[in-house]
Amino acid sequence: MRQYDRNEPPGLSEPTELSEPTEPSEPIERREMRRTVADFLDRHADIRTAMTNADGYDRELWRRGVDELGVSALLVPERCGGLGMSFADGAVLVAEFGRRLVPSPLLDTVVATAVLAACGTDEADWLLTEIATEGLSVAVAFAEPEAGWCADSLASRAASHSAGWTLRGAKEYVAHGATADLLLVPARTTEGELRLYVTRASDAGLRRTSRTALDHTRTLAEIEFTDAVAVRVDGSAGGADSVALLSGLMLTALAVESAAAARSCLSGIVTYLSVRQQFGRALGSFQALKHRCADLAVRVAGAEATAWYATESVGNGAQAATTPELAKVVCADALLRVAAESVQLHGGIGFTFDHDAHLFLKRGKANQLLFGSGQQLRTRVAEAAGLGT
Amino acid sequence: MRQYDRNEPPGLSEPTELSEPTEPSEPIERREMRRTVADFLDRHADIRTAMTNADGYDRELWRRGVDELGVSALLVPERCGGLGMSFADGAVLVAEFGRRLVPSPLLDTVVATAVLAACGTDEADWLLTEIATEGLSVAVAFAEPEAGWCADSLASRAASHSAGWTLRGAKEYVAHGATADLLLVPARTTEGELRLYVTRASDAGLRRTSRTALDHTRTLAEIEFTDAVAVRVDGSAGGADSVALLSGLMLTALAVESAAAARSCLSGIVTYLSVRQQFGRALGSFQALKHRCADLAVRVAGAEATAWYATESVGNGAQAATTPELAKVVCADALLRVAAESVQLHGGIGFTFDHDAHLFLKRGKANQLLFGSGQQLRTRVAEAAGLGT
Amino acid sequence: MSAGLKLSDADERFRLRARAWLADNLAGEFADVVGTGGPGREHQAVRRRRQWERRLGASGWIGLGWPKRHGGQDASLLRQVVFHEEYARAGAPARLGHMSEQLVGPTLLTFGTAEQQARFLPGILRGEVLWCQGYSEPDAGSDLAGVRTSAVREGGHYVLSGQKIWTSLADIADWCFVLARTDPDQTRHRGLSYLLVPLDQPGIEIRPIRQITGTSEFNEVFFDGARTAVDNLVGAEGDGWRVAMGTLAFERGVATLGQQIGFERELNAIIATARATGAIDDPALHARIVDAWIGLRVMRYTALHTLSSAGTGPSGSEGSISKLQWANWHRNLGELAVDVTGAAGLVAGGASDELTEEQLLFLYTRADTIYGGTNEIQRNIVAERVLGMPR
Amino acid sequence: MSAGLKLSDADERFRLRARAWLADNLAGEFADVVGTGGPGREHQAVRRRRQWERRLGASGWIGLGWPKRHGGQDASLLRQVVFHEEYARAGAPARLGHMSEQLVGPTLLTFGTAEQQARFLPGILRGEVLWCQGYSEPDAGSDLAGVRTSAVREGGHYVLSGQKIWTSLADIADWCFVLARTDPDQTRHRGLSYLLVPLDQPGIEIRPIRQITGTSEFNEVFFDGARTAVDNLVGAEGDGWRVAMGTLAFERGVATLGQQIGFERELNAIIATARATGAIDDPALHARIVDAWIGLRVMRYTALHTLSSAGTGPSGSEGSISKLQWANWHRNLGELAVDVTGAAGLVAGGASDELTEEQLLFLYTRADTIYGGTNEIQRNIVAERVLGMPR
Repeated sequence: MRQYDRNEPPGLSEPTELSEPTEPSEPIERREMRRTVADFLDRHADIRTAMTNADGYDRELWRRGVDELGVSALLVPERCGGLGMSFADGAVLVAEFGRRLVPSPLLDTVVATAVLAACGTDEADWLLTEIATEGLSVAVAFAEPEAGWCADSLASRAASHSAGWTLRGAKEYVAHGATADLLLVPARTTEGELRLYVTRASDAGLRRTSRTALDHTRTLAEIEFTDAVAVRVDGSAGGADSVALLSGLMLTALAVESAAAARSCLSGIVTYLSVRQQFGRALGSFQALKHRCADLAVRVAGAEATAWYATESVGNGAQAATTPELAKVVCADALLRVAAESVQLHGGIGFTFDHDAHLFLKRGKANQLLFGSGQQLRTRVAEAAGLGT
Repeated sequence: MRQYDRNEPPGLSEPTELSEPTEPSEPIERREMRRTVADFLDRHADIRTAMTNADGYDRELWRRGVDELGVSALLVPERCGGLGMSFADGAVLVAEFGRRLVPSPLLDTVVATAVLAACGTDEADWLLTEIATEGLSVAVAFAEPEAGWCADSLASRAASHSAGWTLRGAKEYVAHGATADLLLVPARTTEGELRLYVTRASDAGLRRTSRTALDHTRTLAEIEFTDAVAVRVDGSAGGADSVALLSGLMLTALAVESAAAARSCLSGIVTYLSVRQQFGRALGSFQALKHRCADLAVRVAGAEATAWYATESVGNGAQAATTPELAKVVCADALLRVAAESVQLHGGIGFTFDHDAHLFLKRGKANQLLFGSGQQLRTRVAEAAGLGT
Repeated sequence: MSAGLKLSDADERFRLRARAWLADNLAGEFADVVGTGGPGREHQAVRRRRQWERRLGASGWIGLGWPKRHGGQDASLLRQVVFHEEYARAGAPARLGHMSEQLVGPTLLTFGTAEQQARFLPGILRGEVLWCQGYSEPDAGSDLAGVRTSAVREGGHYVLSGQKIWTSLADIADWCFVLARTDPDQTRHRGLSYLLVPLDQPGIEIRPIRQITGTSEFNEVFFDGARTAVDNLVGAEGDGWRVAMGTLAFERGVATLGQQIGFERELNAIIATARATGAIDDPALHARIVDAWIGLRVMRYTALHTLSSAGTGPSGSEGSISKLQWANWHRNLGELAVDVTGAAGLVAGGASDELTEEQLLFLYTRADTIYGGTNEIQRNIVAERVLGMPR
Repeated sequence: MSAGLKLSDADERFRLRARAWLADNLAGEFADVVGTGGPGREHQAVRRRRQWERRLGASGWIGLGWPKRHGGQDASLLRQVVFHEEYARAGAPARLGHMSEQLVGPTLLTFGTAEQQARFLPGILRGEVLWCQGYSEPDAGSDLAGVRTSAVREGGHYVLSGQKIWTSLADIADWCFVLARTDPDQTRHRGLSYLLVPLDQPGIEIRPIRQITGTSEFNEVFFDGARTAVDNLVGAEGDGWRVAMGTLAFERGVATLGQQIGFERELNAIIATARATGAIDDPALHARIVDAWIGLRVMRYTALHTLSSAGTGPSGSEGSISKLQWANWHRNLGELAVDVTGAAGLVAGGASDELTEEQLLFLYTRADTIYGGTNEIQRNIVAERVLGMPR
């Protein structure tokens, strides 16, 4: 029983050893996976090279990830030739990639395969098989110029033809949208029903424009659909549920990524302060800086727990419907706060492009804005909680 | 020229001597007055006794103040037998009383005499003469149960009779209202015009009920007027201006008082931390506490400057009309923040009734609420600044 | 708030049993104690709450997690949490036996001799004997190693001189566990001993400390020749620091999730007030209400996360993080409470002319960031022991 | 914002003269420099801004507050403020001669020999010679006393080796004032000297530092056998610390009120954007806008309050309070700026695909709390020197 543990007197013990951040609660297999992914990224991921090349990510790393980790097959059901793992397993990859800010279509692909697996249609299964075996990347094309990420206001149109479907409309802020192999697209039928579609990025009926993003580690694209050939992937039961699942998983994945990035950013601060000497002693021994780091630690612990809870409760109808919204807000805010302190506490060097501090800052600000602003999501949370005015 | 001054290197000089807080910019006569008042209060003011007696203040101190400092005559024009000083002079007394949280009808009396002096009517002059010569105290009865401090919504009625005026209505949160000699009351004529009236507290047509206040150092009363005999004091030119002046001066006085209290509360923290030893050294040498005090110092400096500016610009039409609102918000918020830190940094002792920390905390919260909440006043400021939504 | 705890069928039955027992017992004879006690109101219904402790003890609800061989129930961590949640949800009165059950009991289980265990544990389990904690001293503050109260051995007794402060419940407790200096030649955390001292004796004077709420939950305890038998030394002489620190570690535990149910009740009351006063339409106050609501969820997730890793994760460190988290949240809630009442917050409420619940919460929560280790101490611990920053 | 400065008729005439001169000169030949330079955009129009410096100098607007015998105008503090306000209001370009006029000039006036004053001041006053500051070093950070760059005397010269960093304008400046260690046996602030070093020589390499904005305003300066004549030592050898600290004290001065006019322009642009995007209807963003507006007023009142006490009050201390005040305000403004743009803040704007003004402000203002003494250093100064707290 934990409460019977012995405890060192406050202020007298030696500092505990710093260990790699882990989820102490997670099953051993998942912890093994986390370690494997971490090792893989430590060996192969080069963020600076990836973020400056024309693709905005490292195709070779993606290919290697497909081969060695099965990144595209991870959440694909076994019936489709995948590994059949859960979203919580996928979240481990999202966290490890996020911790290092690895530019990659991984997050969208994990979410998209989870959503496709939940669709259960032949069309979805057929695509999942291709994603798993060919190692395809998927981008989620959700936001629209007028609607933002508000599902109810999405206006892209899907028209039914004898051969299938075609899409018309404009999407923006699509992460790695200019390079992904497939696009997962919510759009409306002519009857106004919201449905999920997949198009091939190579289709002649769409035009992709890469935009310079504030966050260098996640390129964003605008996509115009002009009668792009598409497949409808959700079943007859109700596309709105699939779109809600897609939104919920994207928010949760962004929360997981943000919490992991916040943790590694905090570790970076602590390491720097422990090494850096000023006025004849380690900066980290100055109490004012310690206390600020302690406050950040409280914030990061809360963010990690919230991301964990959101992941664990995915698809659990008993949970508050807006847990993903809450988690994204809490975790993105925590990341921005930690990253801002990181720039500050690194001093001048934290203000240089060559230091990674600004990458966390930009990721933090971007994650605050992606999939709904803090105020928009807070409003949704408040309304669902009956806190409306 | 200041910018040519020599300066010690940061982090190497000896601490400068702590001096009494002063307004370095003020004229020598005013600084002399500040010192006189400070000496007077240091000798005679006993906050604990005053706040626990039935009157909620020390009548003897008031009487002494009338005799030795002329507290009631200060702002009364010389033509009425007063000292003819300015509101900025009165603010010196408000600040020194506020610095020590002396329970006293001083603030309302200073404001009321300033307003009466501006009225310029025979009735006002006649009252001012009595206030100056008899040493009367005045309470400002402004807020009403429905209207709060919103002048436009005030509903108390003044009816004209052959012999003068009578008042009907209810006022609340009247500082020292149960003990003041006179009451300054905004009320509406039957035509709906807002005017300023004075009633004698001894009038049979009013009932005063003292309420236990959160802030022990400023008792509050409810007052019911049922045909109380009153004198109209503002001229024919426009009572609304007088009421606006009354509101502006009350807000400014509360700002001055709050800033002064914040400064003395901060001094109290610094003194305590410099003396109190823990872990073998003065608490004040711990950097985390120093940095928090430094942040408070920035806040207090801003509050003092804002209170100073509001005082200097009283009645100056060129200034933003909502300077008093802005000043009250900034200064009351600063006081509450400093006082909250004072409780925290004093540790357990700061949580006891016998220590003064909580008196500042309660004064801070009360000053936030008096004459309009932060949100209400911010809205007024924003609208006046054209920042409306 | 019930979501999140994954209960087995057996655990769920335990929950229902606890719920039923509390409903039965709080509805009948003890209906009058519902909602009594707690922060700012510890002086309420003390005699009745002592009786309630006996009722709890008689039905085996005290020492749930203690080993069976010592009279406990060997209940799992999860079940202890469940009981705390149900206890809070039922509006049962604030426990007078908290320090007996959560602090001195576990200390005796860990450090006590068999004789001490046999002598003291049964009274705690029956809810009959109440304990209080004699650690803090006026000049030491958060620096426990600065203890000056002395205990001098004279024959079969220690004779105590000195002063303790912030001793809650000292005015009604039977015994006090005291950290005292038995070796005057040693300084700081060396030379201290952990002594069990009966309070009902000459040589002990207890004076209530009036707090900023106007009420008194804490006391000063003056020792002037007070005596306790040498048998009442826990651990070795001079080893009191280690024993006391063990006690402190017990303080923060499974009560967290139950505590949050009380927090939720407070927040709901504030929301109801905000609706009544119209404060909920004030954008700034509405934003603070939503933030408080979100913060409460984050605390809950943090507690569940910690719980899910119990037994495998590092211990103790979460305690400081959790303390900072809830203490700051609760303190902010106190400000929110009085702010939603608007100008009415200026004066005491109702006919009784006593401070309102909101004003009490505003004032009382100021203590949350001070007692049980100040925010400043907790931040030191988090920085040095969780983050491993240099001293 | 014009309220608050109480001007005599003569001062008011001075204001009108400045305003008219700026209007005339910025409308004609120099119309293209309006609004150039400044935080995040120091690389803009550098050649034209050098010419503008000469124009300023030729008309006597540089060294306004300097003594007449040194070529200045002996202008009062108030008039200097007025000029800064008018300069900002006119949208005149960010000064390249800031460090020349505000840092090295005053240092030479205070510590320089008559020969040094005669040699260097006229070039500064004419706006012809630009200076940069060589204080910070990679391993020293805010700890200036940790300077390692060495200056060894060889005959009539000092020979410098080492590296400076965060040297703004080094890429275009003519001279650098350098804090270097002339006595290798002394540590910390002893054994340092203040040297004037010409930048156009072998042995000096200047490398721009790319910042988080993607632009480069700061540089690294590498000294490898760079030389300067012994005549270019300011103050005594080994007395560099005192001279340098004097320079730092000059840095924060009358520019504050002028700076605030730039701040107001930024805030107004943000408010306009918020109206355009509808962000102003978002209660949280609206509250932040109002807070920013109020904060700007408080800064103005603080500056006026300081100004009103100039000559009688303590000097220097307000500098740190004012620095903390504006740096935090401006940093918060940067976050507000990008937040009011909404999701558009995710990508660069317009056809040029460059970062937007709002994004630049968000990123650049991160430096405000770091350069010119970090917030942490300023807090130390305020705590120890203003509040007198123990070390």
